[in-house]
Amino acid sequence: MVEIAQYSDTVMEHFMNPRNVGEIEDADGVGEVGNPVCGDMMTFYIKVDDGRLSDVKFKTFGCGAAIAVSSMVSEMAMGKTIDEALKITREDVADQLGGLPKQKMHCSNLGADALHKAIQDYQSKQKEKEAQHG
Amino acid sequence: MVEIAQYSDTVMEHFMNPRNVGEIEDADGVGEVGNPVCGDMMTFYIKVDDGRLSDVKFKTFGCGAAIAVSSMVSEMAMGKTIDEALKITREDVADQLGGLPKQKMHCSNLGADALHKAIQDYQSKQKEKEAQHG
Amino acid sequence: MAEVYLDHYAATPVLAEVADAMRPYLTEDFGNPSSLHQRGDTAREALYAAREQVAALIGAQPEEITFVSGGTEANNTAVKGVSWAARRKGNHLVVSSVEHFSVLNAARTMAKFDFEMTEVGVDDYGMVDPEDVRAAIRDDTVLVSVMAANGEIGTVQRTADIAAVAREKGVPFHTDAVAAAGYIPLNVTDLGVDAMSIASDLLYGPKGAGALWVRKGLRLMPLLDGGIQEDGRRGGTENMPGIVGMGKAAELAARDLASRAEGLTALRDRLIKGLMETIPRLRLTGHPSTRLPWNASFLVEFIEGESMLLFLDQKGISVSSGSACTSRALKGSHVLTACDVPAELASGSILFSLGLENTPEDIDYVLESLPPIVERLRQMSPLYAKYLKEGGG
Amino acid sequence: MAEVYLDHYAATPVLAEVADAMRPYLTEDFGNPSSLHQRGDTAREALYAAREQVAALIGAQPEEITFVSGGTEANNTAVKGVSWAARRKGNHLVVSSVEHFSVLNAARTMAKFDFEMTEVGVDDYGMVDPEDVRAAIRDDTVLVSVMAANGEIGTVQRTADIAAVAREKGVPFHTDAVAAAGYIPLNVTDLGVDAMSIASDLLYGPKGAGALWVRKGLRLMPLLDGGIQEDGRRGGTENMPGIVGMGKAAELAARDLASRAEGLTALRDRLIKGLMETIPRLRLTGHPSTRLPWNASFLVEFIEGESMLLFLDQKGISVSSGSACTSRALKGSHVLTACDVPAELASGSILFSLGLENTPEDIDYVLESLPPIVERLRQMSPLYAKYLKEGGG
Ligand SMILES: Cc1ncc(COP(=O)(O)O)c(C=O)c1O
Ligand SMILES: Cc1ncc(COP(=O)(O)O)c(C=O)c1O
Repeated sequence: MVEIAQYSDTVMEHFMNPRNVGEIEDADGVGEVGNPVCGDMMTFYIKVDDGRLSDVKFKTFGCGAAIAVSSMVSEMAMGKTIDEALKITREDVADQLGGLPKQKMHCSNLGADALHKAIQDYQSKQKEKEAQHG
Repeated sequence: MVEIAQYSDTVMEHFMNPRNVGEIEDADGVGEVGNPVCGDMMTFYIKVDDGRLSDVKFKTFGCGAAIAVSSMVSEMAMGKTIDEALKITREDVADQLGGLPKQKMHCSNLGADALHKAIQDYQSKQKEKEAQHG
Repeated sequence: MAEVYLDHYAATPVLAEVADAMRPYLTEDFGNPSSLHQRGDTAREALYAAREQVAALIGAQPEEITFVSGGTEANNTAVKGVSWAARRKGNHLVVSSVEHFSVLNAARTMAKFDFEMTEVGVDDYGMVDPEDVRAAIRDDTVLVSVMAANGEIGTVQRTADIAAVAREKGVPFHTDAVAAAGYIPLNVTDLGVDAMSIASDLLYGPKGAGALWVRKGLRLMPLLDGGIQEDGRRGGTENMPGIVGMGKAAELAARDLASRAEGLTALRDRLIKGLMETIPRLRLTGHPSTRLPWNASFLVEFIEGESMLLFLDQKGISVSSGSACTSRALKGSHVLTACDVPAELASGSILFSLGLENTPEDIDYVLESLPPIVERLRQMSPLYAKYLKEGGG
Repeated sequence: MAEVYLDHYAATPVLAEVADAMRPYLTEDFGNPSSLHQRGDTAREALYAAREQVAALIGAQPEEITFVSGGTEANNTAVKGVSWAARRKGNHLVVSSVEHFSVLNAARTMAKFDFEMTEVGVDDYGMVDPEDVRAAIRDDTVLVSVMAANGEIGTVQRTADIAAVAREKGVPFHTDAVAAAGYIPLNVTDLGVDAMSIASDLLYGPKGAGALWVRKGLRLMPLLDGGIQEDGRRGGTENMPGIVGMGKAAELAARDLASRAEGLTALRDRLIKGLMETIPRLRLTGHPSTRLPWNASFLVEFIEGESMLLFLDQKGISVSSGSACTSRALKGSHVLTACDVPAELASGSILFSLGLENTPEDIDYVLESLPPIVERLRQMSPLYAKYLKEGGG
C-alpha cells in the first residue's frame, strides 16, 4: 500500500519559493497544458536567443507538486539549447525534485509537456518566419 | 438489549451456602427433573409428616442459579403443608431470590418442578398404599 | 510559530476528561464484559453506562445502541444490514447525492447485488427537498438514508420533514448524524427517524468508536458475525477504552451542547464575515444560515486547494480541502459536484472546521494569513491572469 | 484476597509500554493520517510504523496489512470479502468445524446467499486432517479457512500442511491466527498462507484493533465501504491510538516470542500436571502436546462450569468456561462438540488462559483452591452420586 504522499524538501522549497513565475510579454514561444477542470493548468513562456532559452517563465494553477514542477522545469530549461531542453524528460524533473509521490507523478509530466509545447510553438513560428522570408 | 446478567446478593448467598443439600435415604417422595445434556439436573427428596414437609433435601448439577434455586425451593418448602408447597410457583422462587437474570429463569422453573414432582411421587405412593390397605 | 488547528472535521483531540475516563480500561480494568468474574462485572457495568450516555445524547433507549468501530461501520451496518434483512420485501434504496462515502458506497455495493439505488439530488446549498425523497420512494424501497448534516459544506438537512415522508410511505429512515451529533439538538423521537449513526471522534472522543442506534423492531443483518455481543447485532470483543471514551464524550457533548454551539457559531461567523470582506471572488459553500456551528467552507476562485493548504500549514494553520489533489481519489468532491459547482471552482475548495479550543485570536490570525496567500497564488495562476485580461477584478 | 487472573483469552491488560505509546495519539498527536498538514504527517508516519511492526510479527510486507477493529472484523473481511470478490469464479467455502464464530458464522452468512459451505471435522484433539481439507475442496471452492490454533482447547493446527493442500488445489487459504499470534512462530511465507487474521487484544495491546494480512493479488471486496483508507480495503478514520498500540504490542510480541512461550509453557505444564494429579475424573481437552503455550483447558466430570467459575471468583481466581451457562447462547461449546465430547461432559469445561504476569505461585494457588471446590460441587451433584452408586470412584 502507498501511504499518502509527502513532499520532499526540494519540492517544498520550490513550492514555497518558485523560480521564474510570470509571463513574458513578447515571448518567442508559449505552451499551455492541462485545464482547470482537471485541477492543473500550466502556461510556459520562453525567449530564445542564439538557439538557447534565454528566458523561461510560467504561470501555474494547481497543487503543490504542479507549482514545484513548473519552477524546477523553468530552472532546468533556463540557458539550455533547444535540443537540450527538448531532452528534459518527466523523469528528470521528478529526479531533480528528489522524487514525487506516486499520485503526483502526472504533475511532472505536465511540466515537461508545457515546456516542450512552448518550444514547439517557437519552432513552428520560426518555420512560418522562414517560409515568409525564405 | 439485555446486558449479561449478574446475580443478586441473595442468589450468591444461597449459591455459596446452599441449604439442605443431600439425599434422604428413606424419602417419602423423590422428584428428578432436567438432564445433564441440557446442563441442569435436580433431584429433590421429601419426608412428609402429618401432611407437612418435615424434611426436604436436594442434589443439583448445574449453574449458580440452579444451585441457588434448589436451595431456596428447599427452604421455602420446608415445614409447609402439601397444598402450600404445591402452590409455590416459579415466580415465587425468583422473587424470593431477589430476581434472576432473564436467561436463567428456566432454572427457577426447574426448582419448582422438581419439588412438585417429588410431591406427586409421594402422592402416587400414598394412593398405592391406600389401594393396598383399603 | 502560531498553531491554529482548524481541521476538526478530520480529527479532534480527546478531551482530558475523556482520556482520564478511558485510561483505567486499558490497564487495571481491562476485563471483557462477557466474562463471568469480577473483572467481567466491572467491564459490563462500564459498557452499560456508556450505552446510557450515548443514548442520552440522542434521546434513545440504551438497549437500542450498538457500539461499532466508527461512523463508517455504523453507516455500512445501517445501509447493508437493513437492506439484506429486508431483501425479501424489496430491493430499492434511496440516498441523497451528498451522503458521506460510507453511505453512498455502501449503497453502491448493494447495487452490485440485486439492489437498485436512487440518488436524490440537492439544491445549490446542498439541501435535499423532502418532496424529492417522496418522489424517489417506490413500492420496493426498503431504506431511505439522508444525512442530518453534511460536514464538508455544513448544510443541515430538514431531517424531521424527510423522516415524515419516509414514515408516511412506511419506509425505514436512517440518518447519518456523524457530522451533526453534539452540535445540533438531535432527538430520535422528535425527528421520527428509525436509525442514526454517530461517531466518537467528532465529539472529542477517541477514534475507533461509533454507535448505530436502531429503533426496536427494525431488522438488521449484522455486518460482523461472531459472538453474541451487542445483543447479536455486532460480534467482536468490545473496544472498552474506546466505548468508555465515547460514552464520556457523548455525556459532555450533551451537557455542553448549547454553549458549544453558541461559541462555535460566533467564531464561524467571524471567520465567514472576515474572509468574505477581504478576499474577492470568494464563495461560501453550503447553506448560508442552516449550517453546522463548526463549519466554514469556501471556494476560492482561480486557485487550487492543496497549494493553499500547504502555505497555511507553513503558517501553522491546519485546514482541509475537498480538492482532488488533497485526496488520493484524483476526483474532486462529489458533494460540491452535487451542489452544481463547476469542476475548476471545486478545485479551490477550503474547509475550516472549528473546534472547542479555538479562540477569536485564531480566527484573526487566519484573517491576516490567508488573503496574502490567496493573492500570491493568484499571481501565479494563468486563470487569474485570463480573468484580469478579460476585464475582471 | 489473592488475585489470580487466568482469563487472558477473554482479555489481556495493555502493557505499560503499549499504553505509553498510545497516549500521545489520544491527545497531542491526534491528527488524521489523511490530512495534508503537519498533524497529518505525524499520524501518517505513526500509521506506517505500526504497519511495519505488525507485518514483522508475521513476516509480511507492511503494504499488505489492513488495520481493522479486531479479530472478528479481520475474519469477516477475509471470509466475506474473498467470497464476494470471487463469486463469479465459484461459490463454495471450506472451513473447519472448530473455527471461531467470526469465521464460522461469516461462512454461514455466505451460505444464506448463493454460497455453499463445507465444514471439515476434527479428531478428538480438535485437529484438522489436511487430507480432509483436500477431500472437501471442489472445483468451485473460492476459499479455505482453517485457524492456526484454537483458543478454547489450545490445539495448534498443521497450518503449513493445510496451506500446501489448498495451494496445490489453487484455492486461497486464510488462517485465523488470533489465538496463536505472538505465542507460536508464524511466518506467512513459510506457512504458505494467503491471508491471516490477528487481533491486538491477545497480544497485550488494546481492544478495538486488529489486522488482516492479505497476500498481494488476492482480491477482496471491502466490508466497510467509505473513504480510501487502507488502500481502499477498509474505509473509516483510522483508530490511531488503537493501531499504534497494536503496533507496539506486535513489536514486543515478536521480540519476546521465545521467552514468553517458554515461560507460559512451564506454567501451563505445572498447572496441567498438578490438576491431573489431584482431581480424579478430570480430562484435558485439546492436543496434549501440540498446544498453545497459554492454554490449559479441562473437562471436570459430574459438575457444571459456571458454578466452578463462581466459586473460583470468590477465591479471586478468574477463569472461563465453554459451558452453556456462561454464555447467553444457551448452547454448549461447538468446539467441544466437534471434538466429540458428550454434552453432559462439555458442561464441565474450564479454561485457564495464562498470561505474562502469572507466576508459579498463582498456579499453586489454583492447585490448592480448585480441588475442594470440585469436591464440594460433586457432593452436591446427583450425577456424582449415581456414579458412586454404580461403583465408580
Ligand atoms: C457525515 C459523515 N459520515 C460518516 C463519516 C465516517 O466516519 P469515520 O471516519 O469515523 O468512520 C464521516 C467522517 O468524517 C462523516 O463526516
Ligand atoms: C480464534 C479467534 N478468532 C477470532 C476471535 C475474535 O476476536 P475479537 O473478539 O477480537 O474480535 C477470537 C476471540 O477470542 C478468537 O479466539
